[in-house]
This record gives sequence, C-alpha cells and structure tokens, in this order.
Amino acid sequence: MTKMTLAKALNAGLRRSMEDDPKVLIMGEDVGKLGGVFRITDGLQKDFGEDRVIDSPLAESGIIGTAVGMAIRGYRPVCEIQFDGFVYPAYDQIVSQVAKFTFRSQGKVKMPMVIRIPFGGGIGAVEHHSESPEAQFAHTPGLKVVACSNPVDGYWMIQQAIKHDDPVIFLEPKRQYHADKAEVDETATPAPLFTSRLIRTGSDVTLLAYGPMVKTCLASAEAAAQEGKSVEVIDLRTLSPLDLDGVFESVRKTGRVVVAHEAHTNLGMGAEISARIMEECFYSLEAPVIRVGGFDTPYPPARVEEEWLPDLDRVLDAVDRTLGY
Amino acid sequence: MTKMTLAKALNAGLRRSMEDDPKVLIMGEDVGKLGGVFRITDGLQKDFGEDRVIDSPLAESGIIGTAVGMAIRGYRPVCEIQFDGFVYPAYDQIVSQVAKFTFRSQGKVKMPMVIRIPFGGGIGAVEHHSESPEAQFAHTPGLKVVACSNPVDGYWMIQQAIKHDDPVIFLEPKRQYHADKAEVDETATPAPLFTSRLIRTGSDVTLLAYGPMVKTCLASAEAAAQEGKSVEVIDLRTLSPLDLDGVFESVRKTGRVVVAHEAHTNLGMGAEISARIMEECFYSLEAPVIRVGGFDTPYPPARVEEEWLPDLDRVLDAVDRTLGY
Amino acid sequence: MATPDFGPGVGEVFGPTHRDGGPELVQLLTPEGERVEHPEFSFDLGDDAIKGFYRDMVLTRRIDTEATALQRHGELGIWAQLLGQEAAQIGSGRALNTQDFVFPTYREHGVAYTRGVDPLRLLGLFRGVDQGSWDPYANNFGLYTIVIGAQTLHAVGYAMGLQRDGVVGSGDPERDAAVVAYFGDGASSQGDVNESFIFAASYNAPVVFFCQNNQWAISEPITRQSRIPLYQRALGFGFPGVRVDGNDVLATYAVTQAALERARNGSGPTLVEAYTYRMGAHTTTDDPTRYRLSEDVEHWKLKDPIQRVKVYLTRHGLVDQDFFDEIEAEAEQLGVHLREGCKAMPEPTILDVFDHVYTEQTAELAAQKAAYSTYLDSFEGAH
Amino acid sequence: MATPDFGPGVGEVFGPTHRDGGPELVQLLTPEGERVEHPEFSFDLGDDAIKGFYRDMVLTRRIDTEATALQRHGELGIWAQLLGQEAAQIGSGRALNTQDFVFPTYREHGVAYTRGVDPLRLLGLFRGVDQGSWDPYANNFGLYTIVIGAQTLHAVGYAMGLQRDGVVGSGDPERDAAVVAYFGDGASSQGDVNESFIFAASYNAPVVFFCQNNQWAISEPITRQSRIPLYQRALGFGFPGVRVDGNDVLATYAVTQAALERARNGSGPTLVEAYTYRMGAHTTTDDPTRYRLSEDVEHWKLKDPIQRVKVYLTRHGLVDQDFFDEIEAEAEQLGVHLREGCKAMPEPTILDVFDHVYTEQTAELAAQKAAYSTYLDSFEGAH
Ligand SMILES: Cc1ncc(C[n+]2csc(CCOP(=O)(O)OP(=O)(O)O)c2C)c(N)n1
Ligand SMILES: Cc1ncc(C[n+]2csc(CCOP(=O)(O)OP(=O)(O)O)c2C)c(N)n1
Ligand SMILES: [Mg+2]
Ligand SMILES: [Mg+2]
Repeated sequence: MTKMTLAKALNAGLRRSMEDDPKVLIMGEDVGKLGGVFRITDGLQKDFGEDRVIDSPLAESGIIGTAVGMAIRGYRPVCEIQFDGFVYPAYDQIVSQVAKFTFRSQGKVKMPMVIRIPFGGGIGAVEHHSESPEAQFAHTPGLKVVACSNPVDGYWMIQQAIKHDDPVIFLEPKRQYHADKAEVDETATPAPLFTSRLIRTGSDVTLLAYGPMVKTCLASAEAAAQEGKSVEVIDLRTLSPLDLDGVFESVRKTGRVVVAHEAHTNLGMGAEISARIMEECFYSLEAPVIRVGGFDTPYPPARVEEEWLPDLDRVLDAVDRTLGY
Repeated sequence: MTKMTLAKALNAGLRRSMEDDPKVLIMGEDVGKLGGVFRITDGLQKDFGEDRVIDSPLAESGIIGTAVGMAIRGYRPVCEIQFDGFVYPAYDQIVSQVAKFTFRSQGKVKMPMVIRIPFGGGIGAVEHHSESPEAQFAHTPGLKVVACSNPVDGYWMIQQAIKHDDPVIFLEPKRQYHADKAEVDETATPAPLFTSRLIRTGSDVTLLAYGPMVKTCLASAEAAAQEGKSVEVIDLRTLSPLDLDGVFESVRKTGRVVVAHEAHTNLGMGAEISARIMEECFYSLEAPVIRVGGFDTPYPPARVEEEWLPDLDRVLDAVDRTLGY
Repeated sequence: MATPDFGPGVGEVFGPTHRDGGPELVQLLTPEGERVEHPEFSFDLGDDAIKGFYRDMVLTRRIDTEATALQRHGELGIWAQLLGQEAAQIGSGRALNTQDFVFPTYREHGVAYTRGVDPLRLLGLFRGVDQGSWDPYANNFGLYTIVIGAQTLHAVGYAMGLQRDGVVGSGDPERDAAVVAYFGDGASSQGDVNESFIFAASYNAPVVFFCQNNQWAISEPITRQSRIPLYQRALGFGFPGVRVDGNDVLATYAVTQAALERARNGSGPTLVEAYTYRMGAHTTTDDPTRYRLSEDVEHWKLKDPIQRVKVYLTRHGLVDQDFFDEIEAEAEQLGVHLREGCKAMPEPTILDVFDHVYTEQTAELAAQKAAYSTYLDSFEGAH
Repeated sequence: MATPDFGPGVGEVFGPTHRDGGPELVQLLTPEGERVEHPEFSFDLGDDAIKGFYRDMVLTRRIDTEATALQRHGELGIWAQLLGQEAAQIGSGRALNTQDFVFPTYREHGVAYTRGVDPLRLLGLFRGVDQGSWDPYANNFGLYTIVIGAQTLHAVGYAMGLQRDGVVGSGDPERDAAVVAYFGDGASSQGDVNESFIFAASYNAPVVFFCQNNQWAISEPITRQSRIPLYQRALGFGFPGVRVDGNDVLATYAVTQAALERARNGSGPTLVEAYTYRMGAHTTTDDPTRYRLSEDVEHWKLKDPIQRVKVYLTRHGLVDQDFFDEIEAEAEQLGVHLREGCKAMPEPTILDVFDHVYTEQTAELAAQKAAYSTYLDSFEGAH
C-alpha cells in the first residue's frame, strides 16, 4: 500500500507495464528528460533508456503514425499527447488508421496502442489546453475510450489499457493529477477495464459521471444527502464501449437520471447515454434524463472557466430539476 | 425553371455565387480543369480563371489553413474536400482554427468559409470514400453544419452558405449527385438556410432525416401509407444549429419518433436529437425515440454496403417498432 | 523539370536556391535498349536477372490489363492502373530481401507480385469484397493505403521497430532489414509525408522513401506540388535524394539496392524519386482527356519500360522466340487465374462486418449483430 | 550545427547530402559590438536607427520582465518569455511596412510592440481574461497562435489574398505588401509548417517564413527536430533559405528586409532562420534545469543582443548618459503602465461567453445564456 496522487499512480503504472513487457514503448513530446509537462513519465527514460522512452519531434500525426508502424512490428506504443487540444493534428491517423487496422485486416493486424490524453479544464490554462474530445473518439468504431477518475483506477487502468490488444484512448483528468492522494494496493486484483462502477448507492436519482466530474458528482451527492435526497453515483470509466447494465438497473430503481461531463453538451456523451436510457428504460423513467455539460461555446478564458464548467451547484440543480418532474 | 440533378444544381449555385461576389474563391484538389471528381465545379475555372478556382497541392490541412488566411484577408473561400474520408487531415485546422476565430477575436475576425464535403455511401467505392463525419463537426461550437437532400436545396443552400458569415460545413449526399432531376426556379425565394422542413405530413409517427436518407425515408413513409400508417417526414437540413421547433410540434402530435442517418448510431446525430426530444416532449412520447443508423463498425466493403446502410425496410421496421409500444 | 525562376536578385542575395543533388537522372538502359554506364550506380546482376525482370514486367502488365478489363466487365468497382510504372515497381521490388517490409499505396500491384502476394488477392479491395485479404506478415507486404501519405509514417515507425530489434547495422545480411515506403508525387505535399521525413532523419531510421513521380496526381501536374525536382526535397531534411529513370528497370534496381543497403547498414533514410509516367487514367473512373494532351502520352510511349528491355535482349541475342512464347503462355495462365478467380471470390456477408472491429467482439456489437440477424431472418419466406 | 554523418559511402554514392545554401551565419554586429561587413547583406540605415533599435529592445525586454514578475505575483496564469530573442523580433519587426501583415506564435511580444500593439493587451491571454483582445486589422498583427504551426498556413493564405488584390509586384512601394509567418524550431516539424512551404512555393506567395531557432522546443533540443541547419529546409521546397544571427539586430533587420523585398516584388517566399537562444524557461511553468546545462546559458549570455548594441553605441560615442537615462525612464513608465493596467483589466463575465461564438447569436445559444442567467440569479440573496 502506497499513498499516491493520480500523477504518481499513472507513473507507477507505466513503470510496472514497462518492467512487465519489453515491447512497451513510450513516445511523445518532452516525455524524456523532462518527464512530460505533467511529469507522468518522470524518471522512466532514465531507467528504461532513450530507445524505450522516446522524445519525438514536435508533430502529433508523426507520433501516432509512427506508433502504428511500431505496433505492426509487434511493439506496444504508449503515446502521450501533451494536451487535449493538440490531439487534432493526429486525428486522421487515429480515426482512419489506428481505428480501422484490425477491421480491414480481418484481425490479422493488431493495434495494441494506448493514446494518453490529459483532458478537461480547471487548471487556469490558455486556449486549447482544456478540451474534452472524448465524444469524437467514442463515435469512432475500432477505438476504445476510457477515463480514469482517481489514483487507484489510474494505476490499474493504464496497465490494463497497455495489456489490451485494441487501441485505447486513455483520458486523464489533468485537474486531478496532483489533487488528492489515495492508498494504492499494488497487490490487489482490479476490476476489468471496460466496466463502469457504482461508487455511491442511493434511491432517488442516478448520477452518471466520468473523469474529472466524478469528484464533483460525489460532492453533489453528499450535499444532496444533507437535503435528504438519496443520489446514486456511477463512475462510467469506459466510454467506448459503454457498460450500462448497472446504469439501467439503477434507473429502473430511481426513475431519474442526471449525466454530467465537461464536454460540450451538444452531442457529448450525455446525448448517447440519454438516448440509450430512453431505449432501455422507457417505462421506468419518471423524468427526462438531464444533461449537465459544458456549454456549446468554445472553452472560455481561464477567469471564467469555473463558471463554465459544471460544478457542485449545477449538478445539484439538475438533481432538483429531475426530482421536480 | 430548369431541370437539374443535384450535381448540376450545386454547380449552378456556385457559379451564381461567383458572379454575385468577386470575393468568392473555390479551392480544392482537381477542382480546376477536371471540375472535381464529381464535376461539381465543372467549367468554373474556365470562366472565372485560375485565381478564383484554385487547384491546390494535395494537402487538406493546407487547403483549409490557407483558406483561413484568405478569409482573414476578406475573401470567401469555398473549399472542396474530395471525399468525406479525407477531411480528417484538415480536422485540426477546422476545429481549432476555423471554428474558434470569431469567438477568440470577439467577433473582430470573421470566417466566412464553406467546406463542401461529398458524404455518405452507396456508390460502391473503396474504404474512406463513404464516411459520414457530421456528428463530429456538429459537436464543435463555432461551426455550422448543413446537409442538402435535393437539387432545389442544393442550388439555394450553397449560395446561402457562401453568403453566410460563419464557417459552414456543407454536406452533399454524393449518392444523390446524379440521381434525380428536379425543377429549379432560379427566381424563387428560398427558405432561410438554418431551418428544417416538413416534407410530408402524417399523424402516427414522426420520421426525421437529412441528406441521403431523406429520399429513403420518403419512400418508407410511402410504403407505410400503403399499410395504413400515417408517417410525417421532416428534412432536418441544418444539423448545427438544429432547428427542432417543428420537430417538437410534430412529436407532440404523433408521440412517436424515428430518426435515421447513415452515420454510426453511437453518438450520431440521432443521439442528440433523441435526448432533446425527451427533454422537450417527455410527456408526449408514447414510445422511445428509435434510431436507425449505420452500425458501429467501420464502413464495410462495397459488396455489403447496401445491407449496412439504413434502407426502406429498416426504417419501416423502426416505424413498426415504435408503433408497437 | 527546370529550376524555376525565383525572381530578380536571388542569385546575388541568397546564392543559388538549390543544388543538383546528384546525377539528375540515373539511367543504365536507354529507351533504345542500350546499356549505358553511370559514374555512381551500376547494375551488377547478369543477363538472367534481366530476363527475369522482363518476365516480371510482362506479367505485371498482364495483371493490370486483366484487372482493367474485369472492371470494364463490371467485375471490379474500380481499378488503379499501373501501366507505364512496371519498371519502377519491379526494379524496386526485386531489390528487396525477404526480411524487408513494404508499405504500399493502392497502385503497387507490381511490387506486390515481387513479394509473392497472389495477384488475385489484390482485386478484393477493388471488387468490394474486402479491404485487403492478404496477410501483411506472410510476405512482409502491408495492406494498400488509400489515405494519401499515411503509410509513410507507418513505414518509419516499423523501421524504428527494426532498430530496436537489433536488425539494423548488425553486419549480418541475413538479419539486417529495411523498410520501403511507396508514395506518389502528389503525396509529397501531405503533412504526413513530410513528417515521415522528419522522423526518419531524426532517428536515422532504415527506410527508403520510394516516390513514383508519374507526373500526375489525378488531374494535377507535378508542378503544382513542387517547383523543383522532387528528389531534392530530401536535401531539406538532411538525407540523400536521387532521381532515377523509373522506366529503366536496371537503374531502378541499382539505385533502390544501394538505398536499401544504406538503410540496412544503419546509414539511414534515402529518398528515391522514380521518374516515370502514368500512361493510363488515374483510375478506371477517370477521364484524362479533360486535363492532359495525348502528345505527352505519345511521347512517353517511346520510353516504354518493357520495350527497351525486349530490344536489349533480342538485339544481343540473349533470348529466342521460345522465351517470349513461354512468358506469353504464363501470362495467359495468369489471365485465366485472375478472370476465373475474380468471379469466384467469396462474397462477404453483412454479419461478418461485426466480427473484426475489435480483437474480441464487444457485447455491444454482439447485440447489434444478433438484432440484425433476427431482423434479416424476419424476411425469410416473407419475401 | 555541424552536418551530421550520413554513414559510409554516401559521398561516393549520392554526392554530398546538402549544400551550404548561402552564408552559414549572416552577422553585421559581433557580440563584441564590432560592425562587420558581409558580402551579401548590409545594414544601410544610420546610427539613429540603431539607437532606435536599442530603445526598442530595452523596452521589449522590460515588457518581458514585467510580465514575468506579474506572473510571479499571481497576476498572470502563465507567461511565455522572450528573453534573448529581442534582436530577432525587433530586427524583423522593424523591417515591416504598415501594409505588411504578421502571423505570430505566442512569444512575439517584441514584434507586437513594433506593430504598435499596446503591450498591455498582450497580457490578456496569459491573465486569462481573453484570448487576444487587440484588433488584428488595426495593426496588421494577427492574434497569437497556440497550436504549433497552424498560423504558417494562415500566413500563406493571406499572402495569396494579397496576390489576388494586386498588391504584389506592382512596383508601388506604398502598395506592395508581404506577410511574415513567425514560428519556432520545434514547429518546423509540424505537417502544417511543411505544407505551408509547399503552398507558398506552389503559388510563389509573398511570405517570409521567420523561424526563431532558439535551440529548444520546451525540453527538446533542435537536434531532435533537424540534423541539418534549419534554413536549409527551404532548399527541399525550392525557395531560398538563410541563417542570420538572431542576436544581431542589424543583420536580422537587413536579412528580413531583403526577404520582404523579394516577397513584395513578386519573387516569392523565403525562409529566414534567426539563430538565437531561449535564455529563460519555455514558460513560467517550465523548469529548464531538468534538461539543459547552465553552461549553455552562460555561453549565450556573452552573445546578448542588447549589450552588443550598447557597446557599439558607447564605444563610438554615439550616445551620452542622457540617452540611457531617458530610455530607462521610458521603461519605468512602461512598467507602471503594465503593472497598473494589468490589475485594472476588465474581468470577463461568463455570460459574455455566449455572444461571439457566431457572428450572430443562435437561438440555441441565446436559450443557453438565458437559462444560465436565470440559474445564476437564483443564487442572488440565496448565498
Ligand atoms: C488524404 C487524401 N486526399 C485525397 C485523396 C484522393 N486521391 C486519391 S489518389 C489522389 C492523387 C494521388 O496522386 P499521387 O500521390 O501522385 O499518386 P498516384 O495516384 O499518381 O499514383 C487523390 C487526390 C486521398 N485518397 N487521400
Ligand atoms: C500542436 C501542438 N502540440 C504541442 C503543443 C505544446 N507546446 C507548446 S510550445 C511547444 C514547443 C514549441 O517549440 P518551438 O516551436 O521551438 O517554439 P518556442 O516555444 O521555442 O518559441 C510545445 C510542444 C502545442 N502548443 N501545439
Ligand atoms: Mg502521381
Ligand atoms: Mg524553440
């Protein structure tokens, strides 16, 4: 058992993956000596060498495109995208190459690649440093998309993603990197990667979140409890494929759902989840699924980001609104 | 009044826009002498010169990126992306630059740019030539996204998009280019660009479509009528912003909705539309909104594409299913 | 292509804007079938090899003409012809070792043939029954790539893998390997291709960038993409570039061989520009009369890659009529194989589409597949 | 930077892999403050201009130190320092005409100053109150660009617009215009930057690619991006490239001036590599001690761009103490302006965020704004 921040947990998970499998490579901008701008790869180049922890030229399409070739050669590249907003130059390689290789080769070519993306806002950064691109990747067949929300998941999920034979977009809530510490038991057996998790039981409303919003939603549930409202919270963890059986079960119990994320509400994950809940739990719904998301504007200047991002009060307000039906 | 195919109508619309405004430029691969692989720009370079109809080097990011600069200089570039699957190399310029310029400059810089994309399948092409990327653009604030479904709309919508001061992703159902002819009245007054249109009235089910699926859905409605089911059909036309007032009105009447598109169902436009209908018409819904979309697999080889794409029967089946509730 | 005029004063102000970058055009067999010497490159295989190349080119052209005919008869949806590029593909393909790996575009039918891929398999993508059914690992020949330029980065990444596997510069010819990235003149404008030059130079990766400059990117002439000879692009990235007569199979072999050798022994990347011409349409759906003059095509007919070898072989009495007859017979067989095989290709079924999206089918896709299968069954009898 | 070893045999096989491409480093004022002649470039303005450059550089450095201090005091979230790059920015910025247009990165504070942009406005992005509040058309200075390389394509497109407006090669100095695209050494690896070279060459666009090679891309040295001098990248695309001492304001002015002149008179693009050094951290959040030696920094201190001009001016008795005092006083004023102005910057309000997503607010956004405003009001009194 060690107390770790999310950043340290991811670093420890990466280290263990590299120890376990010599085919695991890390590539990205400034991942070497610097250890990445968030220090997630801190010390790894020193211990595993420049051949396994590779500082790349400043070109995201180049990073992902060459990683495709490494995967074809039998390696398991773990690519770091420095900030969410900089994944787009690599978008073509990700959606047209990485996502389709297994399909078009009828399984002959595997793409065991992990693309790590620090995502979301709340760190007072300038434009392009606080995006939430998950929905675009989840819309793309062939990719898998997961988001961790705490140190324990960070430690295990990154290792599971690296072991996995399909390409995984691995979303890390950068706002949480150095926030809270948690006990990580390196000997435990983690839950399977592509599963959601019930993290707080309740009977009145089902609250769905992932990544950075999990902490916020737990706080909202706590506050709601003070007001006598029993809120059940589920950490989705996997965005593609979605694991909604537990969600449907919860909805059949509560009849009310709030789904929260930082991404723009329009066509965000909440849209898909809302649609599926209606398809599966039509007769159980007492109220429409309510979405609490980033507004449909570009991410704003840092001085107003806290008001732009869904927070405890906005989630609470949504909980009240669904109970109002 | 002239009878035109969609291809000819778009060509005529482009021609008229270039006559009306010397600032209108066309740029893309093979748009000059060849007139584009679909001949949409046929004859334009001959009549307007190489300075206004520009064959570009083979680089999509370059096309959109230079178009941004032209727009800043006061031009109104109309960029042709040769096929839907080739818009991704330009994805970064589109979502991080084109979409955000007006916002970040607080309106000081306008981006009057049109990005024409022949989209959708059904033409027996090889991979990457039959994609439906609309949801990804609709999820991006700052962009507007429209899809035409017939020659008359093609003729007017392209001119309206070019006159519009915000960037417009202009989706053209390539399968329809040379399909049916329609009378185009060049003297008529078109409906505003960002509006949906009721194209068939009915009372039992509301059927929503855009682009290539409009024709299919009208046929399904016709077939349903034979079986005594009255289906109302709405051509959404605009995907961002969505114009759903007419849809909500229809749903309050029918209580049943089917939304169809070729794009992957997961996080496709249908997800957002379904979520909004639940939010707005919760108590009017007799059945969950049913989505008929492309499957969540990469676009398949041509020999099975007709079975992969939603067709008359699958839409009809969805209509029956919603009536089954 | 001539050096463009950079306008007044450049000479004095900045000095010449580019250098020759090596022999302007490496040629070892003239269009007239004459062997010629070149100061830096020589063809050191015997006449048997040349006979082999001749056979390869004839069969490759046959693959192309058969496939074109199959498209005309509606058996293929589309076909990307290589007519005129046989020497560029056979010369480079035959320079490869078994352990080398190839990343092709959609037009490398001749290279595929040299790798031992059954030509029939090449038809699947164009017939619309699959997206490439050969096993890339069986012949070290990757799947065709439609998105222009994307494969060049894959090639560099694979080459970086070779470096990490210790099979570069080991000195053991059985062991050392290299990668060839094929691409076209139009592709040279794509960001990905230029980034692949950056990465290859940065890591000194064992890759040969083989650009078939067939003068056209659909309707756009090479001058739209570059105003200087393409091989000189390499100078901007710090590795050698050379232009070879892509219609000269001997020169293409020699130059590719040298470039591959550099890659295998750890000397890094090379750009080879094979100067050739797309004699046919871009694809069977293209109409070149809209954008190019038949004179050009006529002019290039005189440089035909197969004819010059035939002239060489016959003039020097290296072959007799039987030689040509046997190859013709072989070509006939190949034609039959393609025609019959094409029509006999197994049709895909819609339900297979759900099976290889991921290495293991997800519950979501299993459900979609099951639902669709039930739906399809509902028509049994009904129709 | 030395030419890398391309491994054995390249010389014989392919000939030299790159050429000098012009004077390796254009310098007109040595670090010791001595004026030197250069065969191709000369500084033809008088000493008053040099005094002006000195003042410009001192004020520019002051903007940088004040902003850095404001960040330390929590008034800015982050700041991208230009320390050491004053000459590269003032020399190039002062070579511009009013009608020229600039596409900057996020570090061009000195260039912004030469364009007449109030330095205070530069702070907004870093303070988090806006994303650039100056009007790009007021000073022909575009908004800062964070996404590496994206602006280079915008620059080429704008330059193509100039060509279509007939303000290139008209011969009228009041009329002819050019564009400068600023970018860094790291940016040179991005696909967009290389595509901008392609487009500029293809259309012979009036653009100067001004690369400040400050040796670092955050923690990565230039050698990771290119193994040959960066200015030689231009050779691969068919236009001139030149390396200038970026710490020499006279040389930078002269070279940029010549490149701009070529652009304006219709001779096309030029790549100028300003060889300089990032004396500070990448940004105020960066810790360079993790990846570079202080010796390097010490070494470059001796090449300080401001000091050498000061030595020149004083040694030749071109200025007296008053000159320096006045500039110091001016710098003081500027400091006050920035410190007070920064704190006084109007705070954005969340409801403004909905207003400029589109040129006209959509019904959807109006509704989101209204709903959020009502929600916010619900707290009035409540809290
Ligand atoms: C990214 C991308 N953009 C556009 C296309 C459409 N397209 C297919 S082939 C082609 C021309 C390619 O020219 P070149 O690279 O010279 O290869 P060639 O076809 O001549 O062999 C184009 C524009 C594509 N396949 N991919
Ligand atoms: C597309 C993209 N990828 C990554 C980043 C993160 N980033 C910001 S600055 C920088 C280094 C830029 O180096 P260089 O081009 O040399 O400019 P300099 O900062 O040295 O002035 C990086 C990697 C970015 N802003 N954009
Ligand atoms: Mg070509
Ligand atoms: Mg730098």
